[in-house]
Amino acid sequence: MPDTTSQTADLTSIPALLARNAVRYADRPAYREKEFGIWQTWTWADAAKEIRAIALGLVNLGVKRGDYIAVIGRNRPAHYMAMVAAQMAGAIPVPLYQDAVAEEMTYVLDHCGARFVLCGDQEQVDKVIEVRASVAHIEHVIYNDKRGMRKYDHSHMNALEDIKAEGRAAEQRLAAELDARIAELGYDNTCVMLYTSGTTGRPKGVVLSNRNIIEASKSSSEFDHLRESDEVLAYLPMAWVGDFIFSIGQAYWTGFCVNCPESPETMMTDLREIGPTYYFAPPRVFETQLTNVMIRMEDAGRLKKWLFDTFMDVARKVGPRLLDAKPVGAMDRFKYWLGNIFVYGPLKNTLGFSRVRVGYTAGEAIGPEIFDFYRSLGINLKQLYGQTEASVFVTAQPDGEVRADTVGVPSPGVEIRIDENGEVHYRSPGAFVEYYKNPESTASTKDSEGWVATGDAGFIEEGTGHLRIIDRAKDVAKLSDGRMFAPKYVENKLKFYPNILEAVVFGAGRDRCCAFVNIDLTAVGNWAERNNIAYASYQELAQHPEVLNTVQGHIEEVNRSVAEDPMLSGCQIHRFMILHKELDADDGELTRTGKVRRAVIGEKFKDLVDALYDGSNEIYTETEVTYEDGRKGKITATLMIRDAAVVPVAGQKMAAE
Amino acid sequence: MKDTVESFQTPDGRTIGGVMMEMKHITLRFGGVVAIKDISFDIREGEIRAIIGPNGAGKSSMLNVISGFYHPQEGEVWFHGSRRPSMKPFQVARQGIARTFQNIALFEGMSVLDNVMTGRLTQMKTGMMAQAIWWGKAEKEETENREKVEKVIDFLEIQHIRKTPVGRLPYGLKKRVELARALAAEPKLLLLDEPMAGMNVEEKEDMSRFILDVNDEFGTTIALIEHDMGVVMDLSDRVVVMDYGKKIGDGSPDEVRNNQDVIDAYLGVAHD
Amino acid sequence: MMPDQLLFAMEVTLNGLMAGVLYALVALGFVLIFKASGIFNYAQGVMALFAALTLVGIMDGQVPFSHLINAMFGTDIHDFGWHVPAVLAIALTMVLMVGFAWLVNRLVLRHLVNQEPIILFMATIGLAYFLEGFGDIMWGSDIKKLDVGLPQGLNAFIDDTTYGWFGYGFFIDNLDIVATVIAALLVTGLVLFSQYTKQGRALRAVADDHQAALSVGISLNFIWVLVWSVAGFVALVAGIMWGAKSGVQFSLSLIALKALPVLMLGGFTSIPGAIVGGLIIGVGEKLFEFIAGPALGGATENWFAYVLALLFLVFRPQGLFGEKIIERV
Amino acid sequence: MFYREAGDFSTTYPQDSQTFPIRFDRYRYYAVLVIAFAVVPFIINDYWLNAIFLPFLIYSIAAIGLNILVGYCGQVSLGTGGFMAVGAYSCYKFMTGVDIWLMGADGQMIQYALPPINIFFSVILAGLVTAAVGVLFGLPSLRIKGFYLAVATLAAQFFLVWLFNKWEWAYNYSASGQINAPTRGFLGVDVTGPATEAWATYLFCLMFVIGSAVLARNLTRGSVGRKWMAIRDMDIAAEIIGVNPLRAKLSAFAVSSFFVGVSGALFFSVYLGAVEVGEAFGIQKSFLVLFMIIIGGLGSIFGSFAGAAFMVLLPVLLKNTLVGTLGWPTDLAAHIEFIIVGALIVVFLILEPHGLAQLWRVAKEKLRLWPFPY
Repeated sequence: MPDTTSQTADLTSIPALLARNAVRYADRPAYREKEFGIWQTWTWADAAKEIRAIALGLVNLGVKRGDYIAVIGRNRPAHYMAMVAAQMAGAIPVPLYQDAVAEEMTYVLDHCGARFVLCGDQEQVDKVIEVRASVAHIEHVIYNDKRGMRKYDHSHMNALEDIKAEGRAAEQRLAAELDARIAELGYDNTCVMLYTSGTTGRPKGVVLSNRNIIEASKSSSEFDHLRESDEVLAYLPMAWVGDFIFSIGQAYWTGFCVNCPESPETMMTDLREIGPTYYFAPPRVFETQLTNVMIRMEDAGRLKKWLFDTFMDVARKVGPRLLDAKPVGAMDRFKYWLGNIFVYGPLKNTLGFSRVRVGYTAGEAIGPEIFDFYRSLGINLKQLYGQTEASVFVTAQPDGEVRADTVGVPSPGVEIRIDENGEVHYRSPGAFVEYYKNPESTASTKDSEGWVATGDAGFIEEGTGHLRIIDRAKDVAKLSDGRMFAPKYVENKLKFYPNILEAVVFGAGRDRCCAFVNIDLTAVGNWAERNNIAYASYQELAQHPEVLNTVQGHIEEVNRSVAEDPMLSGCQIHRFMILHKELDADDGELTRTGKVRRAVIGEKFKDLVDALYDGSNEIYTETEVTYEDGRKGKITATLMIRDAAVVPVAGQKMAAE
Repeated sequence: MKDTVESFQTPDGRTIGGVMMEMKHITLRFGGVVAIKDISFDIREGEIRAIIGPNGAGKSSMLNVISGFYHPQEGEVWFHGSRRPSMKPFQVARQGIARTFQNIALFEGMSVLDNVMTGRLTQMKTGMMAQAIWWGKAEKEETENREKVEKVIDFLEIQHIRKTPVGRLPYGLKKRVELARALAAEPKLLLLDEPMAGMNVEEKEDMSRFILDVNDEFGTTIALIEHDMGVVMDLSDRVVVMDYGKKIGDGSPDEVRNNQDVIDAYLGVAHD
Repeated sequence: MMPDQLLFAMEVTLNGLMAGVLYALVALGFVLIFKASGIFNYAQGVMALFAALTLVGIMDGQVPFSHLINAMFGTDIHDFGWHVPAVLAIALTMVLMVGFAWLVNRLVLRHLVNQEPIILFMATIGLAYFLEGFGDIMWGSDIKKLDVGLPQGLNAFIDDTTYGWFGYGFFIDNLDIVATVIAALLVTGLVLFSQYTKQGRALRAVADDHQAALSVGISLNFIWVLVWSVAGFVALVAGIMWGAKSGVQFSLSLIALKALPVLMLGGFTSIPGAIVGGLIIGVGEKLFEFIAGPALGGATENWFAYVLALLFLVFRPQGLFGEKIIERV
Repeated sequence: MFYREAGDFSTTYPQDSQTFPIRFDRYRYYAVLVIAFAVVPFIINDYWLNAIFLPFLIYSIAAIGLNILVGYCGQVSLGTGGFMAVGAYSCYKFMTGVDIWLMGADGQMIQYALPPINIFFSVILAGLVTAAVGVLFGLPSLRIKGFYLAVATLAAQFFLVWLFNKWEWAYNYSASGQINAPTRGFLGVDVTGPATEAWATYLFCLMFVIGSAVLARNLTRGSVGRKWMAIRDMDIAAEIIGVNPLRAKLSAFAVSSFFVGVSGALFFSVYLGAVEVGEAFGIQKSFLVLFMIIIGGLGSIFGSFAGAAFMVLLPVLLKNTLVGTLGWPTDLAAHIEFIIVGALIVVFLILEPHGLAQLWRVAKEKLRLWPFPY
């Protein structure tokens, strides 16, 4: 789009934005990190200096234009700076998931052909050294945290500090070269390459240009009126497009401050200290937080409990209306005001949400009552729909039109169309360039006019123009009798119950739907405690008749609600079992972002699936599991299978006659 | 004379320097009881030196002599090549000798941070007046030392309990905090009195790792007392074995392991 | 014939010795409790005052709390109008003191076990305050005369004999003599008690090691009530002596303070220490006043004992007979 | 409940270790200051001044002083009364002009009088003198521990009181043996003597109180304070990690006595005006202040204030209810006060050895966690 390009002629790369911020926001904080007990702070001016030094160091180290530099580590300013530095040096940063298992990492490192790898600490370095054995082109490893690195062979290794120092030393010599490289950067240069944790098959390297990132960041920032005074907490994986957009794209565009927690363990306290004004979290996080709130309130004194319950009722009634600036009675306003003093205020404070101006959740559907809970507290939590290929933003909910069941209207600059078999397509300045070294999948997803297939089935609501997502397009299949089968849709409804952590529904090409269920150990365990039901293990609790009853109750409720929608009424669950283990990314049952891999699971637990359909009431099974430390083990169990009541609907009757 | 042997490399590539401290014919009595009888040994720059022996062998007493808490009736203590005059414990501390205690001696009334900060007291010099005014000199000094302390806290991975009163901590963490307090003093010689007493296996592993890291990262010389033979043999470069106040062995773990007297002492052969 | 100064000195010394015995007596009360429970009972003196007040009150048939009652109900009652014979009154008082001992153990000590000594010390200060106020409310705070029929006044015999010897008659008060004798008896009695009776031995066992004592089945509670009762008894006796000497009034509770330096000299844990310390202080302060008093403007007794003890402690922290402290880490 | 800590974080160590790290507390503190300086002076009258404010302020200083010694350094002292006396008498000497006797040429003793010193500096000098005396009586603390020391400090108490009774020079040879504060002004406003404005004396003392509190806080937050606390918690360990016990203890005695001396000086010059050492600074004073810090909270500056307030208000309340309302005789009220105070001490030691300050801390924690129970 030439018009936008001309508008921001000078700001066509992240380094360019940095240069602008270093002047315009010189003394405003760019990065903060909780380290050594306080929030170490870098102003934009500092950051610019640091980054330049690193960039020089990289050039000095022999980084060439177009090189790929992998970055593996938790969210730390140094890592973000290194990525930008890499761009300055003309290289392309490739952030990777730090919890990726070796074989996954080997593939990615090999595929992107990185010559340089930046590791957070010893742990990552060890992994890379392991990988290096098979991947020849890794020339040099740079590490950030020096702890325990002294004994390593440093012939092809450096501490980031040293790189920086060398860079500063080489200023005279390499400044011209570096400036040249920075100057070359334009809208069409690659900004970053991100690997999609594909729900199926190998991860694909999504190439995003400066245009993609900056345009997306620009429009979204304007959409939510982000300002330089905003604060975000960077805690989601750096390899995830969302983090790149929030912590680099939007941060550099608007000049707000990115805060990094001290460690994953202290994440919650750090969140509370910083009190972000702009916050993103996947539904899971909100869910667990809500569960915790409820559990903690269980033990509260009578008065507190009474206050909490009464005022939460008030909040549910008027909170969202107030947020959407709809008319509210004076009495209700007063009640809400009181509630804010006694409950909402302190609650938001303890959760760290006191200052949140804009909050987003995405990735999967969020439970209505969870969503409403946060909004009723006065937190402006909204949903958006996006994906890596779109530089996140496809649709988002504008202030005042927020609902749990939609994902909002097309983001500025994005066009949307639904094709004949219900798949959502979009076209936008943020739409990715290509899949790296993978023309055929590029072709299959992005057509000549730049329309990108999302792979999700959905429809646009009449009247509101909001987009509603049903399921992954390829997961939307047909039952043997031809009725529509949208497992995700049902699974989500199930997962809205605090007791249910995960659900996997089967039924494609079969006569009816059956499901696997994972119970939520925190919620159910707590319930067990309060009804003093003793249990030794997850499995034992999972197979407890009481638990089975509860879950059956939930499923039957879901069946009723599903039945209401004639289009999906076939998706009611006839039989289910509670799995003996939690589905786990380490066992490849979930993606790194926590989405279920239906195919894999169907394969792995074939015996169980069959049992669901052959009408037996229980089944004995053995499963291999991977423990945290990587050891493998076997667990065996006998699983109960229950029938769930279903609501008879027209379709079935016909089938019956 | 072996005491003057110049620095050498250990198998795992650490440099062990010349003699840092030497105990010459130390004898210590309490009234009639003889706790230590004519013991001599030395400690080299950068080494991990262990003192082992059955209960009541006089190990702790020896450590107390080194840290100047007990004053031996006979014998000399040499430190950095010169004879150490009889000193008060706090003077010894200021010479760069820090220690931990067998039964934890933390300041229960203070937070972890303050406890570790007390380790810096030997380095903090501002006078009362400056302290009372605070702004300026005192605050600056406080901040500088806090930075050093935070490094130690980070090193021993006790960030999460920084502001907790030590009274509330579990045993294992207390031990770690005590080590932190000793480290904060940036000692030349670190004395550890049964650092792993009463710990479970993981805690012991952690503690051993920390001890090695300390010696490795800061090159601190360490003298430690420990019951757990296994641990000692893994950790230490050289071992002194005491029994009934006498020295019955001295040398590398292997030498000591094969020393008949030592074996007897540990198998509890009757003493005549 | 001897120079007068020396004669005076001798007389002073004699008086000092007798005062010392009384100090020793009070000090014993402390030692007992300290040995048995490691508590430094600051309230000892007030206990003496309370005991004396009670004794007088009972003998004169006062109505307890008459002040309070009058104030509350506007009544105007004071005493029952009868007189209780001394012996009976003393017995009753003793009962009261035992009751007090029991209460202290029940309400205070039990909740303070395993606290640092200093906390317990402060607690007893609180106790002292309480008891003082309580005594005053119960019996009124006006100065009372206490007369349990002890002989008083110049001892003619000593006066004559000494006059016979030196041509100067020593002035010794009969009361002092009696007090000394009783105190001496009491001291010996206590020593014998703690040496040769079962309870006495139990008491010493507890003093040496609480755990051990428990393990051999000695009830701490019993021991504590016991020692506090004994202390109460000692306090009563001391109260009678000083009361008879200088009337029953608040200042009586200060003799306890006087016993403190005695303890510091003698060591908190040693009965003989208490005795010797008492004598030293008694003689010392009298002589000092006699020699240096005039030059310093007199009333040196107020502080001499303390300063003496203070200086002494600096050189021997554990006191005359206390055990040496060996510090360990 | 009222705490809003999200977004309240520190980026520097001074920020992190400031006295009130939580914004809300900080503001509350400022509010108190504003009220104390800008509101109270305008509404205060003589009754409130003499019944509550002056004693509260002056005892607060003493309590802070004693708390440094007992609460922070763990050295119990029962000599507070004596040290206050030192403060009072030296202040008296300074404000009336110290007189010294020198041998004249003819072998006659001649009296020279130094000019009187401004009341403000007299008070401070008095503090310094007391500090010196404190150090002197602190010397034994190196050898004597625990209540041996406590008892030893009684020596100071009795000796000093006796001294000021007998030593004419100290009370300028006045026949009555009393000392009377002459009229003296600070910045042109009378703060001592018979005719003083309530607001003037109030502000004068408040000034010293704030000063003392700030100094005390600064001393206790840094290395000096840590030395003291180390000695308090475990003196042996403290010495082995490099604390010089003598210096630590003596410094505590010095600082403590300084504050006590200052309060003694104010107590005499501003509050009472005329003093007879025996009744004004007797052993009861020592206990009173000791009780203040026990009830208020050992090792807490806030506690010193709380305790002082408590011990000042209690008798006033009792008096007003028993005597004022019920019309009981005063002596009875006094006795009941004794009983209540005594009982309170015991109760506090049993239930909450850390006093009001700890209760306050707990309440604060609850509010911060609101609405959650933990």
